[in-house]
Amino acid sequence: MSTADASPAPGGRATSSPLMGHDAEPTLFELSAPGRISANFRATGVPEWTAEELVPAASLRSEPTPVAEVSERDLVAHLTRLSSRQFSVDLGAYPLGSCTMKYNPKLCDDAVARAGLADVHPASPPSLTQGWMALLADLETALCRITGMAGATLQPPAGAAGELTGLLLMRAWHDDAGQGGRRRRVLIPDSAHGTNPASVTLGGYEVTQVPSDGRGCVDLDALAARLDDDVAGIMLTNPNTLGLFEEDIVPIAAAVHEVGGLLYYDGANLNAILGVTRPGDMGFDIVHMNLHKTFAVPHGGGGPGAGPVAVTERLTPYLPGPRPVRAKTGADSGDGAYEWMEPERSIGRVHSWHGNALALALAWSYILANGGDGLRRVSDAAVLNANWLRNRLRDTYDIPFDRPCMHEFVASAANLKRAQGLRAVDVAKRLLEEGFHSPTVYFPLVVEEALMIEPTETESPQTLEALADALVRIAADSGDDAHHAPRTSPVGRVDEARAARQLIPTWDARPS
Amino acid sequence: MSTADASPAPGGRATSSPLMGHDAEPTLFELSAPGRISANFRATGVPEWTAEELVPAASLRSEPTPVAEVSERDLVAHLTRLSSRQFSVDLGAYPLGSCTMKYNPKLCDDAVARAGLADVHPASPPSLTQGWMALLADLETALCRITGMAGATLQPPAGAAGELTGLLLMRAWHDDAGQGGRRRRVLIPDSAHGTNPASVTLGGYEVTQVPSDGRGCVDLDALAARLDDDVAGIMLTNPNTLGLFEEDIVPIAAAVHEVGGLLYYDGANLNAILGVTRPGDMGFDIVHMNLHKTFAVPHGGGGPGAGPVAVTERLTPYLPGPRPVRAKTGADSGDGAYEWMEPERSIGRVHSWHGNALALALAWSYILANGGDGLRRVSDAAVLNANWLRNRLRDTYDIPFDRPCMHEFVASAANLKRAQGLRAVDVAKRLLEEGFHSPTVYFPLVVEEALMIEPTETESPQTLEALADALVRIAADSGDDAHHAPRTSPVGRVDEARAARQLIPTWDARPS
Amino acid sequence: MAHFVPHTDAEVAEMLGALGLSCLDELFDAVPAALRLAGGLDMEPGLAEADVAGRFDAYAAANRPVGHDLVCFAGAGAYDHDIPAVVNRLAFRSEFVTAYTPYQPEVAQGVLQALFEYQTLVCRLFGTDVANASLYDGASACVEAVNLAVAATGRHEVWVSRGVHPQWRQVVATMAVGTGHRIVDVALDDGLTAWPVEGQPGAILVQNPNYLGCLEDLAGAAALARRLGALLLVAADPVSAGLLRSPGSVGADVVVGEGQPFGAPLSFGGPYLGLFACRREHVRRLPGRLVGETVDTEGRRAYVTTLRTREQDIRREKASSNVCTNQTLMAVAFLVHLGWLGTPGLRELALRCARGTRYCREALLGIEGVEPAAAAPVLREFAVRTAVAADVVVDRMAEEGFLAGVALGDEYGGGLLVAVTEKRTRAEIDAYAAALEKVVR
Amino acid sequence: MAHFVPHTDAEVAEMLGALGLSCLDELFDAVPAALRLAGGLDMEPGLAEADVAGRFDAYAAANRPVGHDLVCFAGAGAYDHDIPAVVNRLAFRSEFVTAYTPYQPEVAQGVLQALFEYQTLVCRLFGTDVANASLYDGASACVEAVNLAVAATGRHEVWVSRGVHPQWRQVVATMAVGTGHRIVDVALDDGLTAWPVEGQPGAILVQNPNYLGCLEDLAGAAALARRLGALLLVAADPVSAGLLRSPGSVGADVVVGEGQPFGAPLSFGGPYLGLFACRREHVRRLPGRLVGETVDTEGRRAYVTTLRTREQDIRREKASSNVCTNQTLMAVAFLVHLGWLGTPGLRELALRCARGTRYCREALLGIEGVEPAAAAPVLREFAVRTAVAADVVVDRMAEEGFLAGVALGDEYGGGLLVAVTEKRTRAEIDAYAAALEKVVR
Ligand SMILES: Cc1ncc(COP(=O)(O)O)c(C=O)c1O
Ligand SMILES: Cc1ncc(COP(=O)(O)O)c(C=O)c1O
Repeated sequence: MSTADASPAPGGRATSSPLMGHDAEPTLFELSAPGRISANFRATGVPEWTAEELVPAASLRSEPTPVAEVSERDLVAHLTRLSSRQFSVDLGAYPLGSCTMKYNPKLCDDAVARAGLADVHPASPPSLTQGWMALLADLETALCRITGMAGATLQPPAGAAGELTGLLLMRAWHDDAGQGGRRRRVLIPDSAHGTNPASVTLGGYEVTQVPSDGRGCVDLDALAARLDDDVAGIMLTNPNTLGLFEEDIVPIAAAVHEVGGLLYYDGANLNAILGVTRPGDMGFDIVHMNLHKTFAVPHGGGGPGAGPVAVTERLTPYLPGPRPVRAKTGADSGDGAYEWMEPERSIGRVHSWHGNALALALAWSYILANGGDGLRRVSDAAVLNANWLRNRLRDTYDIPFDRPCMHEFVASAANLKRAQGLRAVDVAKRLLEEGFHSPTVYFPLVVEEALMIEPTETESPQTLEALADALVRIAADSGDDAHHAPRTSPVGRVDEARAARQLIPTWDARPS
Repeated sequence: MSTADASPAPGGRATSSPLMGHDAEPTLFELSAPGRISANFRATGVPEWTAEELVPAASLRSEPTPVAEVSERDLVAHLTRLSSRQFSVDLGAYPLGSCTMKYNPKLCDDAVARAGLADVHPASPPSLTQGWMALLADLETALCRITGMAGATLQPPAGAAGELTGLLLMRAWHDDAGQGGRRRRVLIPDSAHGTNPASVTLGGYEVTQVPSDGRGCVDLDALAARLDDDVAGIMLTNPNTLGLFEEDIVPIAAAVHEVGGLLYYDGANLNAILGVTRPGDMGFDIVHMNLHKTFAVPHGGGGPGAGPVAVTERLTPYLPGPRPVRAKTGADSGDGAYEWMEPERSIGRVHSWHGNALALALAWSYILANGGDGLRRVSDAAVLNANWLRNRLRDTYDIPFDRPCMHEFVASAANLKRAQGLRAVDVAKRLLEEGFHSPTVYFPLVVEEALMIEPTETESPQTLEALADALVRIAADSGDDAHHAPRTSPVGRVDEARAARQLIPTWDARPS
Repeated sequence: MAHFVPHTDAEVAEMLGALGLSCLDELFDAVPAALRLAGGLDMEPGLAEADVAGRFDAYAAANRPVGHDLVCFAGAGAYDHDIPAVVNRLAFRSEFVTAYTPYQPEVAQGVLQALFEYQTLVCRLFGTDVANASLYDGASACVEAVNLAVAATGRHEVWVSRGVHPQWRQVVATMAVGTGHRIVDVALDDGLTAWPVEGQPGAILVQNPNYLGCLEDLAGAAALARRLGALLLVAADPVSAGLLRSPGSVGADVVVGEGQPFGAPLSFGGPYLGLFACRREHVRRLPGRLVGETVDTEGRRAYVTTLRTREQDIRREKASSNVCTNQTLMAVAFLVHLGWLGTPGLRELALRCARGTRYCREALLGIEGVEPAAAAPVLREFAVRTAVAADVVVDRMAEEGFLAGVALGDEYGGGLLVAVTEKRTRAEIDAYAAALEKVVR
Repeated sequence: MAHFVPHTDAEVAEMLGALGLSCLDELFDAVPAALRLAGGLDMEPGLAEADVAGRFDAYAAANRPVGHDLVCFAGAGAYDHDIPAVVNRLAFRSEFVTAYTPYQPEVAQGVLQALFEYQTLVCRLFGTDVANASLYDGASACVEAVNLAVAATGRHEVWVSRGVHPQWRQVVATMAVGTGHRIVDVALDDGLTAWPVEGQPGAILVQNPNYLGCLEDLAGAAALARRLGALLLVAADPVSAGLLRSPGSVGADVVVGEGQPFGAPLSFGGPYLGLFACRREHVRRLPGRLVGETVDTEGRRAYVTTLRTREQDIRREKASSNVCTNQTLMAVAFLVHLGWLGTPGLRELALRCARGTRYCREALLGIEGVEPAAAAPVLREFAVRTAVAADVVVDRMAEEGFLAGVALGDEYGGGLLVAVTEKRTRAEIDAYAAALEKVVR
């Protein structure tokens, strides 16, 4: 063997140097050595025909697909070390605004870790899946009660998918009303999340932006000016992305309904109002929920999530199918076996199967554990934490819309940028050094140098105290110093521009 | 809330500062806040009598026992952060001599993670535990084949427990032979592991040390001089703790048997000879195995392990009971149900139940996965790795007994200590900085500044290369510099003397 | 009930005090009184951890999972493969499970590097230049491929082979209502797509092996696409990459697929994994996240999500897609499973699936009353027709201890779709055939 | 078969070459030819991961675990408690599972701090000054307590109450053969230890609650021990610490116990956890490892194993004990489970066990033909006598779906030992009583 040079030796160099802070972790491909094997297969007794006997020459590949050749031991070390280079909720507070990074109860992980759930084939006939169908139906009922809606689809695998599903429901409704042609526009506040306008486009509508007023809410006059009978509907987040409750939601709903539009509720911020008020009561027609935010489905480093969509009675005929319903046996309903029902005027499927089933089940276990009373406590504490922190930071950071917030609030580093060149990004990187994840930065777009802070209900007052202390400490830093942050993380500040300029999307694309 | 001071704020400060390298991780007791709760209990409907109604006043405590009051979220963060301050095999190479820190296959963890194994009550009648009894009997058979013995007990929960069990078997044998009074001494080489002499004392025997000869093996003349009819037996590790095979084991065995003594085999180093040779063939009468070394039971930060003891035919009547055996139905044996058998002259129980059952099962899954052929490959690679590394380091480190070794070898930093003040402990701490765990240091006692290195078979040649490079790099360091190592670990070099001088064995014992 | 809110009453009071409030309700003063939910949520009170477990025991008990008691011969995009222990032990470490999208790369190198390695593997399987960090599932990957193709070609018509999974086609159709794309359904002829020879499609979408398990003529499809000025979109099975030429190597512009076979249990259909890869020239239209390699301030290798300007949070209504949350954790599981299989293991896996499929198909066709649904060669799945209706066959076989397969819809003229993975032993296949023989009589 | 050796043939050849060897066998030249195993091990070849799983499915299927189908009323030192999800998710993280004994404290702070916290909790439960980092099980903890007492007092006689778990007493007896201690068996009178009034014991060992579940008079035992110049050794149940005065507070010198109730499943008896704690004055005789707090070179708080000179690797034949490998991982699980219960939870747990026990005992004593085995007050376990032999009762009850309890040996005059944990619902207890009524007729 040739003596290894400074760069990671190829072929299974299982040192934990990355963990200990120097070296990068080699890729799976560098850990690879020709002929190394982990895979093994059960004895089956099936005849061992050759590839040539089984596959027509035209389709058969000549060389095996290169994957990697690592020992199981090196694979385990590699992934374990990668995990040690990753921050997570389980390691510390994660006040990422709009993302609701609450503690994900372990009991939920265990609840869904059952062969009776995980090993069920999605194409099995209903006679074999009554448990799953009951679970999904129970969850649907609960989500409807929480949102004040009449029916729901659990198929959308994420919030954005829920949005698009909702917009297609909107479209189906208008088409049925013979208004398909006329309704071209969907209104969206300027503070809206990016998925909203993107979904509107995919829904075949044009986006009309509605500016926020001085209080950070929808400007009623501006709204009125944009309302017309070519409006299909409006998408709102309430509380909105500034963490503020749209107090005029009732007149807004009336005005939109007045012109024949529908109201879409982006449920990303539902964590603020559980048991307090319901989108249905506010006048919304369509609601999506992010179960991976409000109902503790772990984010998984970016997914999977689940984005069920609930609607009012009049829209239920348009929901995607199939939906699990209980067969009516005799006069009284809902006591028979579960079967799949296709809504009469369904917009059709929006997922290959029944949605992210295990994620849905996990959210249901969370809802069961909390119960109606517990969910209200969730929102109470989420809003209490956000307001306490806002109050604690108001003398240090700009708070553009400084009044009682809901589950999150948006601060701004604009004052610090002017005073000492400390930008939102610098505050974020410094906070990493302090052992916290950073807030969401530069969103919503309506606030400059935005720091969108959502502590969530699962952080204790003492943790908030520590977080506030850190943010106050950081605000005293000079930008020049903070530019070097973070200094205690596995890697220092990353060159994002270079990544885009010299794109290296795979190991094989590296310039050699 | 009072502003948190520099020291960790009490009550659930869930920051990952420790992970990010500064601050210590607060204890569970510092994370505690009065009134915080994680616990919850199922609804049972059992009458809710009060403590006073249930417990006599004389026994009832007045105050609840103080445990801790933390949220589940903070408990999870605390333990997760603690784990991030811990090195492990899954993170990197762990060449700790005599400990056989091989990769612990995940399939073994899964094999034993079955309700059908984990939820079986140990006092259940045999009719309910046939699966467990079959598993234990199958493992016993395999261990006998591997060691060349006739029968075994799986009760000893660790190697030391196995040693004591073995010594009690020795005693029972001699007592039965009417020699109980006369046999007072047990011979042990000076290179023996500390548990050997300690066990001898607990077995009621006196230790007689046998010096090693110039080749690192038992000195035959010295042995002969110490052999007499007051010798109960000898305890040997073969390969011995220097990683050398006792080539004269046959004459040694003959000499010991000659005077009526028994031979005890300390199986800690069994990883070197699987399928190559067996203690039984060498003439040993009693063998203990460390399943947590040779058979991949994870060490768990110090335990649990399993230390089964296998013996020759003549000693089986003395084994601890009960043992699982297959009932003889009719003429031919071993086809009936399993039942518990008490050996006629058993020394009695050595464990509360049946030993560390899940650890035993895990080892069995490892043996099944490897099979007879795989186990031989294990020893081939273990010995190959050790010799390759020894050969690679011989120009850099003293190697007191520099000849082909088995699964491990002992190097010495004596030359470096003389040359540049670099001691074994410094090499160990520097190696931590390089991302490897250190070898065993200062053992065996017969070698000064000992570095006992056991790479194990699961480290790839490339990892060995990196380990060798690191050790060579380190050998160039000055002691003064190395004294400051490790500098990249969660804490720097620890003050062990102070820990003993100012003993703080619990949180409550801290000077306030 | 379980407690996830740490606050004690005293702490709540203290915090309210700091805000000058006297009770929690005052936190919601901004919510109009008329909207306040009187009496709280109409739901049962919270359950203890042990009671939640009890409820889930009951749900699980009301299902019949595949296993010893229900040997699985069903596939149709959801396959019963062995998942090695390392997958759950590694991919589901809490650092991966409880992290958000890697917005702060300095503390997210774990997820980022794993995704970078995942992207590399997807490209190697599919013979493409770039792959994204995952989409929802096979269906959403098809939708995004169609959208990319239409945007790239400016043509709104897309031909979709009926050999594409029917449920994926349904989702494509659902979404086309919003985008206004014209989806043309292309029928099969004896198991293979019978393409029209003329037209102006922006893309043609074919699945290989197709829904009936048959091997399509990708080279032919590529030639057709080139001739018509359309993009070739291929939905491919990652397992088949162990034996088949990669779609990219035979001319595919975009390759998508369902990643479930690597790392994801059947899970009643989700979470699965949408695979999406394409030629480099389309990278600026790539939907979803893309991880790229770069360096940190000290020049150390580092990873980060890149070409972010494609994405909804920056591009908003002009974004290439609306996807935000994806299926990252399943991508990590995919990486671990495929990494464990390795180069020889992937081939061996595909080979074993093909062998079992051949053995099972021959056994079934030996039964009188069982006819092949198509003559074209298959790889890991095949369809048969029986006198008894397929859904009846499935019900009866369940009583015999087998999940016999998936009943084909009328658009395929009925029939039973049967999949055989590396898990199926000869004994199981023989028993399955014997049971089927009884059932189809 | 599974592969855990990474070496390729080429690498093996290259490494052998570097050593000047031509084949692997030459690595073993030091092993006399006569000792070489011809033909290798007489064992079946290695199995694939999936096949190992299959074997273990079969073993598991041949057992009857406690659960819905076998409701557990058995205890006797192994209790069926709820284990919260956090225990497995945290204690079994691979950093804890695959680490060795913390010999290098700088990279073992995780295990060390966890053990320090564990030691603190054990001392709080038992009312002692120091606790070690664990022993094997309840039995080995008793053995070490006896050894410590004899060493401390220089007296070789130890009185052991028959109220101590019989299997623990058996282990004490087994080990006494080696140490030469004289173990005196002290009988029970109506469920409570009837101590001799005079003698020269080095220690007296009592269990509380004792094997029959009865509450012993610890204060009385303490007074006796003081009068006789002996140490008081108490084997205590950690769950009972939720309600009972701590043994330390009433005069125990050494307190031991079985830690299984916190964090360890029944596991057919192991791995469990030996709890060992004592007064500070005995710390230099403490068996096993002890973790202490100290600082690192920068003065940062750190933990390390301390007073190592007691231990076998340094003290060798003069060591206080021979224990090396212990049950650290179970200690971490104990820490997580007890930490989750917390101060109020521990009390609530003990209370619920006591309530269920009271309710069940009354229900059983209401059955004709069921008599109490002792009149003394009990806490979480109790014994009854029935006309039908206890082992027969257990067999019959198993058919009814209950693990009825543990049959008591002749030294107790037979009978059935019944334990009721917080898991048992009123409905289960009622059903159990109903079934027992049939069975004892
Ligand atoms: C306000 C808002 N709307 C919509 C979304 C999109 O949800 P998802 O990421 O689940 O697609 C998010 C998620 O970040 C959000 O914060
Ligand atoms: C040579 C030797 N003998 C005996 C033992 C003791 O085994 P255990 O730690 O399992 O009690 C060890 C363990 O370190 C050892 O290395």
